[in-house]
Amino acid sequence: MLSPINVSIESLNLMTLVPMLIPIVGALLIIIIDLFKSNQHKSLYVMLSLLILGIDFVALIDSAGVFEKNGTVMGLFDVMLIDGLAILSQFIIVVASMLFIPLALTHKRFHEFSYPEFFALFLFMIAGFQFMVATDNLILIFVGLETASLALYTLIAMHNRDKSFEAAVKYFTMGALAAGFFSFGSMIFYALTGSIEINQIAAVLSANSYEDIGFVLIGVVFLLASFGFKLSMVPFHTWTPDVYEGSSAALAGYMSIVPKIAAFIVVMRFFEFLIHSGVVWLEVILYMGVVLTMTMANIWALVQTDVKRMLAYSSISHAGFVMAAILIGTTQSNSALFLYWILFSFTNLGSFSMLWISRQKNLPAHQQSDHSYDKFAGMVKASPIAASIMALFMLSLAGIPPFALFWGKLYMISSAVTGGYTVLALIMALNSAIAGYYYLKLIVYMFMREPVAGYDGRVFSSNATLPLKTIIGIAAIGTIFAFLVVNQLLDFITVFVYNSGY
Amino acid sequence: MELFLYTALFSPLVGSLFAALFGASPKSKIAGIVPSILLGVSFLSSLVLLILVMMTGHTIHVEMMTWMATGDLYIPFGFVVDQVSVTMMIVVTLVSTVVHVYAIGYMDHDKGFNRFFAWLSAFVFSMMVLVMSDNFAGLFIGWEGVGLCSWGLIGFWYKKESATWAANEAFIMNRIADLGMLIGIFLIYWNTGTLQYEEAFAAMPSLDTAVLTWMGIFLFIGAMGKSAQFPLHTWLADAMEGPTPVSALIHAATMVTAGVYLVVRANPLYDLIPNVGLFIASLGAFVALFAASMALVNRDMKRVIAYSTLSQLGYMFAAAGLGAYWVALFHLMAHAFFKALLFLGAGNVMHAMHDELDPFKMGGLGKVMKGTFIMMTLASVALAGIFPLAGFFSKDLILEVAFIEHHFIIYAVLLLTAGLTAFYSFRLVALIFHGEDRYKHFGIDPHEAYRFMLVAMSPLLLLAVIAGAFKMGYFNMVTELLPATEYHVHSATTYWIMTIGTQLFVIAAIAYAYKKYTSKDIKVPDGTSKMENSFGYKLLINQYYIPHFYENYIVKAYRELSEVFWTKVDQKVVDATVDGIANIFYQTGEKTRDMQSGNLSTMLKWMVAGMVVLLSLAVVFGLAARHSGEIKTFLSGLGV
Amino acid sequence: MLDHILSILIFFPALAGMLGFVVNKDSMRSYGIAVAAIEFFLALWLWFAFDSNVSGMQFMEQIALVPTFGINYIVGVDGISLFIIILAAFFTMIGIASLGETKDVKNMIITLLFLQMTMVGVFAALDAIVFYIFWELSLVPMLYIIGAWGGPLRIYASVKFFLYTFAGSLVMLVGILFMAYFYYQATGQWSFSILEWYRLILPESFQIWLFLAFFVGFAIKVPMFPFHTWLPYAHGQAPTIGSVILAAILLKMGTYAFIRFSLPLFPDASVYFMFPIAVLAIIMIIYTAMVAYAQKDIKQVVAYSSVSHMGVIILGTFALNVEGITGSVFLMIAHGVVSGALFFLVGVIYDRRHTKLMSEFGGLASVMPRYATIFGLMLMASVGLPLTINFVGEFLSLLGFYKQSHILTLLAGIAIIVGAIYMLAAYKKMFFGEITKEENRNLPDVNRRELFALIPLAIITVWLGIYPKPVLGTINTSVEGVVQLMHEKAISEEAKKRIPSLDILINKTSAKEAQ
Amino acid sequence: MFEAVAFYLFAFLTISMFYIAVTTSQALYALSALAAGMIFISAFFFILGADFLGAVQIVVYSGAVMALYAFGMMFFDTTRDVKEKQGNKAIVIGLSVISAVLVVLIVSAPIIGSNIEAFYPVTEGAGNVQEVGMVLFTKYLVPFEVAAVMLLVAMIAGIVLAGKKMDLSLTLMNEQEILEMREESKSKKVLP
Amino acid sequence: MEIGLNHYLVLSTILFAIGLVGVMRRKNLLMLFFATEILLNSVNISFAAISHYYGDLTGQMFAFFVIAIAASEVAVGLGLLIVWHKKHNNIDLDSMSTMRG
Repeated sequence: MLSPINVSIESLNLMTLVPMLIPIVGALLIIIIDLFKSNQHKSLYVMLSLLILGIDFVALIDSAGVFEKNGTVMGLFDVMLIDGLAILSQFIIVVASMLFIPLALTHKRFHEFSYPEFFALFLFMIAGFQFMVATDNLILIFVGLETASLALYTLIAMHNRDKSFEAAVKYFTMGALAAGFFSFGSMIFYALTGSIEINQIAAVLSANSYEDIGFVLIGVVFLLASFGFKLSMVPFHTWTPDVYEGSSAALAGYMSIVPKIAAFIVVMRFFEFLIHSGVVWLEVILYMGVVLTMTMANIWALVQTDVKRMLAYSSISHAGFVMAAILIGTTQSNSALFLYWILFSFTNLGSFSMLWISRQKNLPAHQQSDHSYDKFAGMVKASPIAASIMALFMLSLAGIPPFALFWGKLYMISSAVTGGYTVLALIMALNSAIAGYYYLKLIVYMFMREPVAGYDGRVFSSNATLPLKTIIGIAAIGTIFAFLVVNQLLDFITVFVYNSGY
Repeated sequence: MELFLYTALFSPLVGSLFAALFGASPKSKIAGIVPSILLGVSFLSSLVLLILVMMTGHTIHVEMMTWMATGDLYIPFGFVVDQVSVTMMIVVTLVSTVVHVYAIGYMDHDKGFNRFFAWLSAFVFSMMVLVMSDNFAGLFIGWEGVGLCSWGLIGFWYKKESATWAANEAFIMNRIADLGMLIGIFLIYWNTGTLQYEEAFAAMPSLDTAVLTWMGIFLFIGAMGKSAQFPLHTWLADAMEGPTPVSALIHAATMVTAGVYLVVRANPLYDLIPNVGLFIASLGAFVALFAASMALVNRDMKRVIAYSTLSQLGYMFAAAGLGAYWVALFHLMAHAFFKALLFLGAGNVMHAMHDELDPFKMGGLGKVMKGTFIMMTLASVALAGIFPLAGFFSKDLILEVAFIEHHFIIYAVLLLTAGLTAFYSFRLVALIFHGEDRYKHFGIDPHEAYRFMLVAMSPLLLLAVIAGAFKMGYFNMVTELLPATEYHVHSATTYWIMTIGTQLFVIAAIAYAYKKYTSKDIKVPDGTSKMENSFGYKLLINQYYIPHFYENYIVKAYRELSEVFWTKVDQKVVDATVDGIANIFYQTGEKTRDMQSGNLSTMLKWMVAGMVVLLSLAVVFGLAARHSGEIKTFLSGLGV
Repeated sequence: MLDHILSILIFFPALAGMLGFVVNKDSMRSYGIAVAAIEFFLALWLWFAFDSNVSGMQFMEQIALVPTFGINYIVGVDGISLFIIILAAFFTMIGIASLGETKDVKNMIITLLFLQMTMVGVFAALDAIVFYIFWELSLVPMLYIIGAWGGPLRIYASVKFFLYTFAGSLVMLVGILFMAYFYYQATGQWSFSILEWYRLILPESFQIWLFLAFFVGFAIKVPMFPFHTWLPYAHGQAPTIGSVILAAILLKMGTYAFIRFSLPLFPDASVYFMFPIAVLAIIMIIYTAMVAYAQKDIKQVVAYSSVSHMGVIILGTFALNVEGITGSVFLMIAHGVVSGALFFLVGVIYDRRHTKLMSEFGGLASVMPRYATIFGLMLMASVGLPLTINFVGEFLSLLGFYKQSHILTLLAGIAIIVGAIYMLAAYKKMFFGEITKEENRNLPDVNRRELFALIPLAIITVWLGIYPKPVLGTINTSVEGVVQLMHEKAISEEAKKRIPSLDILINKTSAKEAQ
Repeated sequence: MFEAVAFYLFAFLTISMFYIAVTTSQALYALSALAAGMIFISAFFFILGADFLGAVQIVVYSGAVMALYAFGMMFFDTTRDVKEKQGNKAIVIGLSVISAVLVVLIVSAPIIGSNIEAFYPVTEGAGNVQEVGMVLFTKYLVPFEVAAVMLLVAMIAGIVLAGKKMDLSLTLMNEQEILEMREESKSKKVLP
Repeated sequence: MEIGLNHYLVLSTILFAIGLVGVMRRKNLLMLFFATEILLNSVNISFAAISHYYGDLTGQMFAFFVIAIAASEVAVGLGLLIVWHKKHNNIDLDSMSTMRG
């Protein structure tokens, strides 16, 4: 017979759950508010979300303090795993979300922001991502991932126009396939090791010294395919440009950052031990995947005619670039991943926000898509400051020093060099050069071309309000003055990554 | 004494700058007069220095300032006045003073009067730097400086296509030779560690002969360009496009002799490498004959004189090459006087004939231009080497040298050339001044030049006549520095036979020239006569087809090759490769973007396909890993 | 203030540029000139305060930037960089002052001031990353200048310029990171400080790879054959001021970097690659000179001539002895002055006729005598006539390399011939002959504003040609330090032999002085 | 023996059902085949002793999921054939080949590691539901709660997406139209 | 003839492959969702079987959560389906290709 179990509250470490609970509670709060009084202005929800995220942030600082003191903490029957990676990635998730949410306060009305549910789903999604990164249990990862993804599909569709439905459907369907892959992969590992916790899988596999390497690889393939989808690695990337194009620019920018960092954490947790135990095959495959993702995405970005689509491909390429960190698998490279992603967040959010503030509702005749290059022709004449800021983001994305992303690239390439991947370092460098072309193309349009006929200069900030401008300002300042904080960031990240054992 | 040195050196510069001040303004006499006076000052200072050097035997050596100093290299602006350089200084300043004064008249009607004097004085300054420098680098400054001024002066009438073409030709040809010179300088520096004449020459005897030979060859290549030796000679004849005073000063008296000066200056080097010396002498003899032959038929008065110059330079090199440096220098000096005179006379004729250069269109000018006639005749006599004029003392001496050194072929060539020289000189004189007044057919009314121009020419006339008298004094002075070999034919009989024989030969040539070209039948050749159609004539009038060869096979080839390099190599290969690489990326993008068809079904297929590819790779690897043992045995069974 | 003079020199123009946004459009030109003049006088002050007997770095400043990763803001100046900094300040000043009628003059001047920051920064930086930052950053203003004010193909030209250089320097970045990694392995510390790196002796095989990585970045910037094709486009399309600064300063970054990085860090590799590079340099010299001869556009002639001259600089650098390196550093300055002036001159005629085709001109000497004179002077300097600034550099470079190879120097010496050919041909086409085009008959001669730029350049050209000592001496002191360092660091026998030891040399000079 | 018979029977049934589900061109057939396949799968759960799971499978799929699907099918005309343009068959065939390879591999080699210890062993004597409850509310408490959140999210998403409010898109309307619409809806509210 | 784990795994793989085939060849959105359901369900069989043979409950847990996930996916998927159908009156995949390149 089963005997009752006694569990002491202390051993549960309920504190580990706090950062995830906050957004959930916040989301419920928003729904409840709507229940009592509907049709409230979106600014209320924006500010509420911001506050909730702020509290979440504080909670994270608290966990960070705990981590610095006690190291990794497990909680709730060892399902929760609060280590450096979890904390760092949650910081990125929360901060990026805080930067994103004010973008809802546009000058024009867009459909999704009229729903309080939008904000509730948004907070649920954040919670989902937080769960995903703060565990090494495949079940929780799966459930967290799905929570976040389902919310995200809905957020995309709520933009409510043909393209966004198309995007949501595409994303959803491929996501479902990826979920299938994930479960199949997990099944194989479960079959091999009898466990679905990453550290135990690692322990069991190394205990029998990978005798069933063939099966391990099959499992890896499925997981790789599923996370390749999340991280938009070639050839699992095909959803990215379409989904980015279909969703609002703000959400696209958000998507290029937060879901990916969550996926990166899982991939890091899972593949790191495999790489380190000398699974050559995985190394080769990852190598190819990284190179292919970087290069092909760059090449496709070259031929785009729409800036948002270009940025979509560019973010695929950046993801490939960062994926190299997993392949290299040193403390330095893993730190570089975080550094890169933090700096990338600022820059990319900034550039997508720039697109967002220039969003029109109706396209003039000469314009093919929302953000076609033509639209930006001669922008410097109409609004020089906006053009300069946009150019700044582009330069940063291209890796021109001393702007933010340069430091990420620097540290990343350095980690490749240090890790013995010199050829990879060269490929990364050359890819940055290819990427230079399409970023430059926008600069060329903005600064060197004459505006097209029927041109209205006001369009570039037609959607701007003070909050949006503030966000862009923050992003711009972050991009320019990144070099002042790189050192602190690096110290902070390295300590966290190192102490988590990566 | 340094004061005189600096005065001699810098007066021309001051004159040049003064004239340059008026460069862009309309003609003003003062721009001609001041530089002339300053040159006079320079001449007087040189004279003082000459006397000083002659009297005391001291040389003056000053170091004005550092030019370049780095690493081991130390190059000052240093100047030396010794026996050799002072001779050159006298020649240069004297001839240039005369030419300046003459040019005031000659260039009277020219718009570029001021500019002309600026260039001309600048030339003199460069030449002074060239001869006075105490090191090779300084020599090179002057060397290039005279090249520049020569360019500016040949192309003085820049609206004339032929003039600018000739200027560029001269400059570029000289540059080819300058490269040799530069390499020579590098060789000297890296082997002796210095570029100062004294120190470098002192170090040379201890060097390897091969190295010295290379030095000698490269320096001589430099000399060949400036002195227009074969095969770099074509520019000199073309340089006659410049104003006649320029031809007199630069292309007869001074600049072209710089090569000879270099060889003379580098005598310690050439003494060590007699083989190179012999080569120089042979080339000199060859050029003497070669140039003289071209002068025989040429129908351009100035070109004839230019070829004559070339020929005489050949003589000088022959002498210098045989070690008779002082003889070469002496001939250089004498030649400077009579050749400048000849040119200036030709200038007068040109003026009179309104820039007509074909002597066949002149004739009988002696009646109208008595002064010029006398001067040119005397200069020609001197050039032909008739006793007792200057040419006799210098040129016959060279013949003797060749004879005494037992280089009889050289001697024979030079002797033949002497006859040819006499012939073509007097062909010219005869055609210009004697015979029918053919110019009348062309409606030209010749007149004598300004009197002061004739007066200005008179010092040259005087020197052309009496320069031989200075031979012993000169010898005594200059042999302080140069090897003092006296050249005496061993037996008096031989000497007399030689001398008188030569004289007779020359006089016969003159007589023949007179006979042939004073006849009343002389017509302006129209390309129909038998002689004109003979192979020899054509060969000579076309300068052995050498310019033709250069134009068609070098210049044209260079131009076409350049064009090919640009349009084919640079644009179609190098640049196209770069753009091609960029295009590969772009085209790959264009081609493969269809992968993103936008169709969800295709996207899903891509995903599955990607997974399947990975899976098959994994299976292959997994099978290989599982059966690694068997695979190994299998492979070893195959003998791998 | 003197303690921070380099930082002031670097950031003052950028700050002023920032403030320049506020300045009224009409007063912008005066503002620009004032700022650039202040900068120039600061640069002169730097020279004045500079101790030319010290071969090491002076006015060093150090601020920690990313100490964890060994990145520090370190600046300093020695004899090698000093004059290029001054030149940069000088060219910016006269460039702004002589700016013709331009659209968006305000943007132009602000861009120029930013460009100046990057230029000074590159030459003052003593930390590889800081160097790299300025190096890359300098592309941006130049991109804008070419792309916004250039000719019909400006966008192609500017993008090509940017991407080509960018690609090259990214390879260099990998090299830099590798170098830092070596330092880390050797000392357990991250450092990007060049002076720290100098103390490192690398195995020869690594030197070779690293040398190649750096080489790609530098060679494209120089630009060396066969990486040079961006240059004619950039020059051909750039506005006058862009060409001037590109030719005078930006190209020098490459050659300067060779001396700052490649030589002292990888002495053995430098020796190893000496001949291949020399061959490239010779191809550059002769081939581009021939290409220049085939050009129909005067600006292209000057552009290709730049490449040709850069070949001589490279050759001098890889002479690996004091004479050659000093010569090449001097030639950098000389080439800056002369080609800068030539581009100015081309700009003068372009402003008047809006064409650069030589066939459109002819006989200009009689219409614009002053212009012809200055052009002639610069032409002669360009072909390397003695007593002009170029000669000193070319002479020393070739002299230096002669020590290493006779034949190659002989081939390289062809520069003085082919250089004369295309330059004289171009001059003849433009200035000589009869005036054939009616439009040319009444062209105004150079005006006061243009003279303001040209006269100082002409004066420098002659002055440093006659009396290079103040510059040459200072350069020499620092170069001796570099060569000595290289000799000491060299591992292979070959390298020890090729790179002279200066103990002997120094003794010799002092002996000479004693005499 | 019973197990073997049952296994093969249900294996055949599920495979054929699912095969029909993915190949038929009739939506209704597909739906029915899918539902049947789902039920048959639960049979395996029962065979394997996972009674609770089997029950859940039946409840969720045949109940909830199918109901939802049927609900969805009300929108569509299910009687007519669904036309599907098929592209390249080679890819499908290729995949089948690979699947075959996978099957062979898995059959040929036993996958289970020899030294696996159960982390959450089946307790002797306790019913499956009890065991499951024990594990689910201790170890998997957090995933369970998150799954609840996930269902909430799905619910909200379903409501929002299928809701009437999506009919008119604010994103596509300009300010003027939005205001007019607002006025209209207010007046409508008053009327009924 | 003992029925081992491998039998279940093979079955599961076959079903998964069927699901994949469905995913690839279905052009009707609704039918496509069926295929994704098949994918998830096929895995569940394996989980249950492994769980059974190991005597470990984790597999059942996983299967349990997979069912939950499948259910929520259906909800969201259906929502999207409805909204798309409302606007376009079809659920054909080929009509969803406005974004490409």
